[in-house]
Amino acid sequence: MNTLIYTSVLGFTTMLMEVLNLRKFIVPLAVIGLAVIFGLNLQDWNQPSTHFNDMLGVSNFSVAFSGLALFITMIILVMAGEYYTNDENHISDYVTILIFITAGAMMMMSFNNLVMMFLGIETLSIALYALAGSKRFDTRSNEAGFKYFLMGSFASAILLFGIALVYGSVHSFHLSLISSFISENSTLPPMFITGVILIGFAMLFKVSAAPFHFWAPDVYEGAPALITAFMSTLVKIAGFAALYRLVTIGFNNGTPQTDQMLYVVAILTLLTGNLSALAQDNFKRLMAYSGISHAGYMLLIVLSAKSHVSSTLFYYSAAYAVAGLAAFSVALPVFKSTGSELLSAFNGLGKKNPVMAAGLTMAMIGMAGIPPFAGFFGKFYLFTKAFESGLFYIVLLAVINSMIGVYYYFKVIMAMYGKQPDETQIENPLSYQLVMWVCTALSLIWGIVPSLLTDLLL
Amino acid sequence: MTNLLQTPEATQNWYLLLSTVLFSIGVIGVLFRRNALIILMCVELMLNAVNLLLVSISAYSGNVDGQVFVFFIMVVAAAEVAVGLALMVSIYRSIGSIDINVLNKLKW
Amino acid sequence: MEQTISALSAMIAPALLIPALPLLGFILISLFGKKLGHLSGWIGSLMILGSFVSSLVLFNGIGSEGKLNFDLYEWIKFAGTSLSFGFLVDQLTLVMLLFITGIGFFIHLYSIGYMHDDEGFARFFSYLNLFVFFMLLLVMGNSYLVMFIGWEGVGLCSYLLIGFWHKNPAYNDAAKKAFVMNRIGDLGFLLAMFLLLFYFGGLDFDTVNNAAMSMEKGSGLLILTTLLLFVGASGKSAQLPLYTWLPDAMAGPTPVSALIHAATMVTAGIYMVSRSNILFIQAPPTLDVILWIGIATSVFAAVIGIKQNDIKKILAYSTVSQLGMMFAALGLGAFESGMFHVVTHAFFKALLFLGAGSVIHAMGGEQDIRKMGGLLKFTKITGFTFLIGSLAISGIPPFAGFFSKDEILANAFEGNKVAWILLSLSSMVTAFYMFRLVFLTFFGSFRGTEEQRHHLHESPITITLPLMVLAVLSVIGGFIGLPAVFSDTHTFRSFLNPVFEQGHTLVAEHAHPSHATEWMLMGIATIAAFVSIGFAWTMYMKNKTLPEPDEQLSGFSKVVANKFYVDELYDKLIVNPIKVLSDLFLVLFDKLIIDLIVNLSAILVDVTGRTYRLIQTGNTGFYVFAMVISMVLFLLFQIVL
Amino acid sequence: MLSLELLFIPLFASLLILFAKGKAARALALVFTLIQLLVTGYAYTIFKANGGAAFEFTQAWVKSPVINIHFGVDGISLLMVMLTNLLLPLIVLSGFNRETKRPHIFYALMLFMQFALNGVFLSMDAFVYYIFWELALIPIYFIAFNWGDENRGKVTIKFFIYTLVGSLLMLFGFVFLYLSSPQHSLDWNTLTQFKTCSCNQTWLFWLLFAAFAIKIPIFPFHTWQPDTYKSAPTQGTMLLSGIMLKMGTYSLIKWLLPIVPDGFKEWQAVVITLSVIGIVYASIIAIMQTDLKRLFAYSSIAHVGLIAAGVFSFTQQGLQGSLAQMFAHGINVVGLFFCADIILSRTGTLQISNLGGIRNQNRLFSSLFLIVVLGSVALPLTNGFIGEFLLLYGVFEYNTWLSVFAGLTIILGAVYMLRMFQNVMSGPDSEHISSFPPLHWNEKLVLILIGGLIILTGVFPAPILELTQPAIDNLLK
Repeated sequence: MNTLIYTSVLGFTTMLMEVLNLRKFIVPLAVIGLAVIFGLNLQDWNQPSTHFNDMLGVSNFSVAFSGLALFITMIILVMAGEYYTNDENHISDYVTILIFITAGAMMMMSFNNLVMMFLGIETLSIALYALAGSKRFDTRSNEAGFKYFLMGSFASAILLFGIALVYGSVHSFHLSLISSFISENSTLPPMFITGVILIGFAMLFKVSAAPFHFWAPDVYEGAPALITAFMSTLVKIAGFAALYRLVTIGFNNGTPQTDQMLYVVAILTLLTGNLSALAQDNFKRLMAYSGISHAGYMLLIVLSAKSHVSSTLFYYSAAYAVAGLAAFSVALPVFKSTGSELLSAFNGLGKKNPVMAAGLTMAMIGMAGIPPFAGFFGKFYLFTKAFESGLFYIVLLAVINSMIGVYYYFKVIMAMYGKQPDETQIENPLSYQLVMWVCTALSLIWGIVPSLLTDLLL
Repeated sequence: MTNLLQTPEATQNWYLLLSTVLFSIGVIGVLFRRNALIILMCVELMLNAVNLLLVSISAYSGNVDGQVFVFFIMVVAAAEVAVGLALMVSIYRSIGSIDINVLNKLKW
Repeated sequence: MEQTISALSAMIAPALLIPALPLLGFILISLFGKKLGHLSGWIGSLMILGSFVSSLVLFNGIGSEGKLNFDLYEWIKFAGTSLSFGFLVDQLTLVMLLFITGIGFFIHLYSIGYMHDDEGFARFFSYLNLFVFFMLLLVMGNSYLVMFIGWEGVGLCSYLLIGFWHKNPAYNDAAKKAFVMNRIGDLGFLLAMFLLLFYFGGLDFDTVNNAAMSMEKGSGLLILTTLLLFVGASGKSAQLPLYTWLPDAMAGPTPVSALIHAATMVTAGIYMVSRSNILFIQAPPTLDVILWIGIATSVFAAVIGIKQNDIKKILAYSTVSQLGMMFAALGLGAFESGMFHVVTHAFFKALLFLGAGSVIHAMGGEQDIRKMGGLLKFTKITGFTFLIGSLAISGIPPFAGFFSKDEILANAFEGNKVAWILLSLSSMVTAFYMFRLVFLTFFGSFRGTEEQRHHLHESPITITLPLMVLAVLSVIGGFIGLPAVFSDTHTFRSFLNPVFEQGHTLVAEHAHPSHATEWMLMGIATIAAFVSIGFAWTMYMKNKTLPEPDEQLSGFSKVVANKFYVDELYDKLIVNPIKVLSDLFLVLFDKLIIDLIVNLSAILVDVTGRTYRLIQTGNTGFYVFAMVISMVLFLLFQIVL
Repeated sequence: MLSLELLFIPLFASLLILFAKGKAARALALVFTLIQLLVTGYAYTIFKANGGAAFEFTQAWVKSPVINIHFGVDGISLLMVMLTNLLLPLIVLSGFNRETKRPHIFYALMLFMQFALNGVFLSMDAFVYYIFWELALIPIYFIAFNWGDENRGKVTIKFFIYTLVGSLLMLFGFVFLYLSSPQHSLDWNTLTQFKTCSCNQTWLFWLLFAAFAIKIPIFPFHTWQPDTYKSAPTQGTMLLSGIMLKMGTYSLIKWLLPIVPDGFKEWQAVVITLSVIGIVYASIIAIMQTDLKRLFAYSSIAHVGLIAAGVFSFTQQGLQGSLAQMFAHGINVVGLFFCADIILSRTGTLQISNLGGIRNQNRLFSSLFLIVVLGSVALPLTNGFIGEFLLLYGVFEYNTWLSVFAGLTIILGAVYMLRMFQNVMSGPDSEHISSFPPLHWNEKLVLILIGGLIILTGVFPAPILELTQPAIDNLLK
């Protein structure tokens, strides 16, 4: 809980720094601040507590995910310093918003009450609408922000209606009461079921699961690349943490109705993500669809909630996050130097800059779930758990889908090594390199020693 | 007949019905209107339907949580609208229209 | 057996030396051939001489009673089965050893002169030594497996030597054909080995023989095994239908034809059947098959021989024909007679080939007998020795071929009259075409070019010496196996007795032909041979008929001259279909069906992906619509249904 | 602990080479592969073939799901380790007179490949095994993709995805086994002792088999192979054909047979038939191939078809033969592709019709090439014979008729190999070949070593057979 407060304070501080003309120090301060908060966050480890009249509950789950969120934001901020070099006037806005999004994400990871969940989601979403559209003079960015806003607010309304219906049945927003309501009633009232399903829909929208995924490719493509990186990592993870928390704590590890819904949605998401990604030639859009497919895999984790899969979710999220961040840490400077966000921007990178190419290759291999990177163990872990919960056929489908996935991840690799390079030189600033190395190293280390993460949430 | 209407549950059902209808009107508005501003208003309508529902439930069940939540919703909605309108202005500036059908540069 | 080993342990070293020396020669020559130059020929010959001497030592040491059987080391071992690399020297082996190394030595000597100007001199001798090594392995092996090593090894050397002049594509084709044809037989051999290993409990001759003895005579297993073995033998020994490679094999240098394709390698099949005599005796139907295939081959090849004009081809068909005769003997159960003919045939056929080589040498590479004639006065030694060889092969007494052939014919007369008639016929035809060859080549007037006439000369001593030695052998070689009418002891048969006696106990001893019959048979054979020779004399000496040029051939003689179109038939029936099949498999199955299925699944996924992504229209209205529709559908499904 | 050393030497070398420059890279690669060979030799000398695993290393790895690192060798895996580490120095050495672009990366990948291959053969836990299985795919993909010919893009991705399809199915199978095993373990010992119900083995067999069949490749899963062999750089093709496909055949014996024995027996007939069809099919296709590398590729399909048939004959000699033949085929096929590379580097073409007469110009090369060819047509006293003899005998014991068909490889193999040899090496000088320069020292050395190995292991196969015998006894129990 303290983490949340500190983060918010940090957000305010960065805002203040702009006023105090300390613009140069905003990014370093934010990064250091987040690092400190990351340390403080660890203090709550193994010390579960509840706050604000049980609105928020700190548990190892929330601590772990908050730590991950802080880490991702830290990485993003390291890159932001470089990314916004030409936009220094607004650097404080971006940094502040990013930090507040992190705060929202942390709320989503530790809520015990639907009100808190709603607030977390909205804190995160509203800030993201702004960030997605933050390239004011770029129509694509505008379009992305606006589409996101329209659909996001629509989804929020759905969520609220669902919450209201649940409230109508349970007369409380509290997760534990909802849970006991489910276990006390053998037949649930239709109003409650409708409410639960509507909440589910809204959450599935947030994690961009098909058929509620439509916003994701457009927004990912239109938004500034750094924000895309942020969305594809932290936002997705926060969404899943919230969904998982909701299902495990609130819905008694899933009612038959939610299971059914998740089952259908997971199949659709896997297929949509992987199939649509095949023919993409825009890197960000590719990452969007890849994100959708990963959402499909992660839905399998949520589906197997009965088998105590929080560590699976955490491992998978972390693996996915580092691979994604590593990929973007290469993609961002390439985009900047070539001025293009298409896959062709990577042509011949293997010759122009072998180190970056190697980094992106490793990221892609990690995303595709090939050893020795963390992505592989994540998938194995996920399949094992899902299998254990009896999800036989959908696991088979997921396995088949990960074959499809390999193809589009390797399209990037093939562009880098197979195509002839153009004239443009790639500048690769230190901060991006740092991020690339850190993330790749983490991906490798977690892949080789998975116990570092898997044993945390047992 | 009148009795039925006056039992708390029945009255609550009327409220439920009303807010559902309002919500549906909002949804249908979002679905069929092309002007972004009107869509935004429809979303607001949906939110207000929820508010109505929450307040009614709160009143009938004697639990104030719902009413508190309504305040949160109103605040959040305001923030949302602020961001939304800003984006709309930005869009209008660059393409001179806020028809959502025009916004299809990003696809496939 | 242990006792024999200890008694004969002194013989192990010379026995090992026999194959080791040619191997050493091969290694030395192939490593240092360039530096050695013509010395390599002498080294190669010396090695074989050494083997010959060792063989004599063995002959002396083992004699007509002993049997040397020892394992060198365990070669292949699996699951309790151990297949050793071991040697067996008994009388049969000794016979083979002596004439392989003996004739081998002379042919080596001959080659020194014959190949003198060839750029591949050293290479030739390395191959030749390697061949002798494998041939020795073949006859010395104490199991079918070791025999198989030699078996395939000689095939390899045959391949290398046929294609020795590898710049000529036709020679290469011949070499390849020989190897592949042999391989067809080898598959039979291999399968037979599996049967032996599985049902007889081992591959060494002792085990197999003991097992075969205890089996029921004529059981399916025995018949199958022996038939498969015979498939192997007929590949190696050029029997129908696998004989076509042997005439083509004449592409190799003439000493090769003499050594490999007349004297030694092609008789490996006969050796193998004789070695397995117990097996074959236990399977009478197989013996019948062998008899008739042998006869058919003998007659068939003899007929083809009439119309050939290439001096070496004629000899090749005569070899096929003689091999057929040997198989016929085996088929009659007369293993000794078969082996006897192997030995005498080795003498006179090697002589004939070497003589032919000398002729070709003298003619400057010309092989067509239509362009020869009257050579006797230019090359006296060659001519006379060749004549001796021809007399021997035609079965004129008292030359070697007479006795061995007579024995076979006598056996045939006893066993099967039809067989006797056919074999006699074949023998007559042989005499005819051999003398056709002799008359056209050595008598009459010279028909070659002026240039060739100037070139004509007798060959050097390294060439003529082997001719003379072999001629002597062709004359006296038959005396080791005099028929009963002349002598009470058939030296050759009694020497081989230890090998075959066990087999003979398995068949009811049929009465030996009476002396009168034997005289009659000999008489008939001799008269027949003389009649044939006379016929040839009338045609080619008296009437001075010349074989017509190829294009004037017509009717049956054209068919015969073209070897009954068997090669063409094989091309049409086997080679071409396989080629078509190959393309068919590649194009139709590999590319079109299998790969298409693989690629199609990829394409299907890709197309689905390309189509599916189009629902991402970019239109927010549609997105919301899709979301709402899905929600409504799901809610309906959940709540209403 | 020796297992760990065998793993870490190439891994360390791979990382080290990454920082070397130019020629130093390949020199380093050679040094380390030789060190690795020495260590392997040492392992061989102290290994006692008794059917059990030696040099075991066990270490708890992940608590949930329970995964232990478990390395160890039995005779079968040691043989494969020996093959790998024997071939690697040869493969590295074969590139010594070639200009390779970015050699440090090339050789680093190669050494990494060695690491992964060793890992595959040393792993005693299915999960670890799977990781190495996949790891082996990555370097070879990049070798083929970055140093391949102009078609490499399409070809390599097909190869990669095709093989990955198989391995993911295998992973699925392993996940199932993991969950159904009583102690939730993927350890080889556990998996072989506990037998999952035969109702599941039916499909489990296919899940695992798919991976191996594609890798080997068994007809009709082979279509990726000729293209890949053709388009990969020769050293990559050597790795692929010499060692990598042995991963598949090795796994049939080590991971398929003992783990799903009922499924194995149930599908035995089907697979053995497929394999035999593949032998004849590929041999016949090979006859008419016009490209040297494609011809060798199809011949390789035929040979491994026989190996698979031998494994599936489920007899002592079939299994023994398959192992002997794996070892032999590894050496022979590397020799064949190296010869193809020598020809390519000197004449610039691999079209058989454009070649000819090389024998007139370079006798040494032609003799050495001939030895390799003879090895691959299984002439007695070459290594190929031992394998084929035992394999065919194994198939014979399973079914006589099948062995007749499988035996056609003896004939057809001679046909396509000799046809190739004749057209490429013999005949009159081809107008496409102006000169055929003599062999470099490294080429000589490699070919002589390969030729020596072919004959040596053909004459004295006992060490190989004795090494694997106890392990096979155990399997058949």
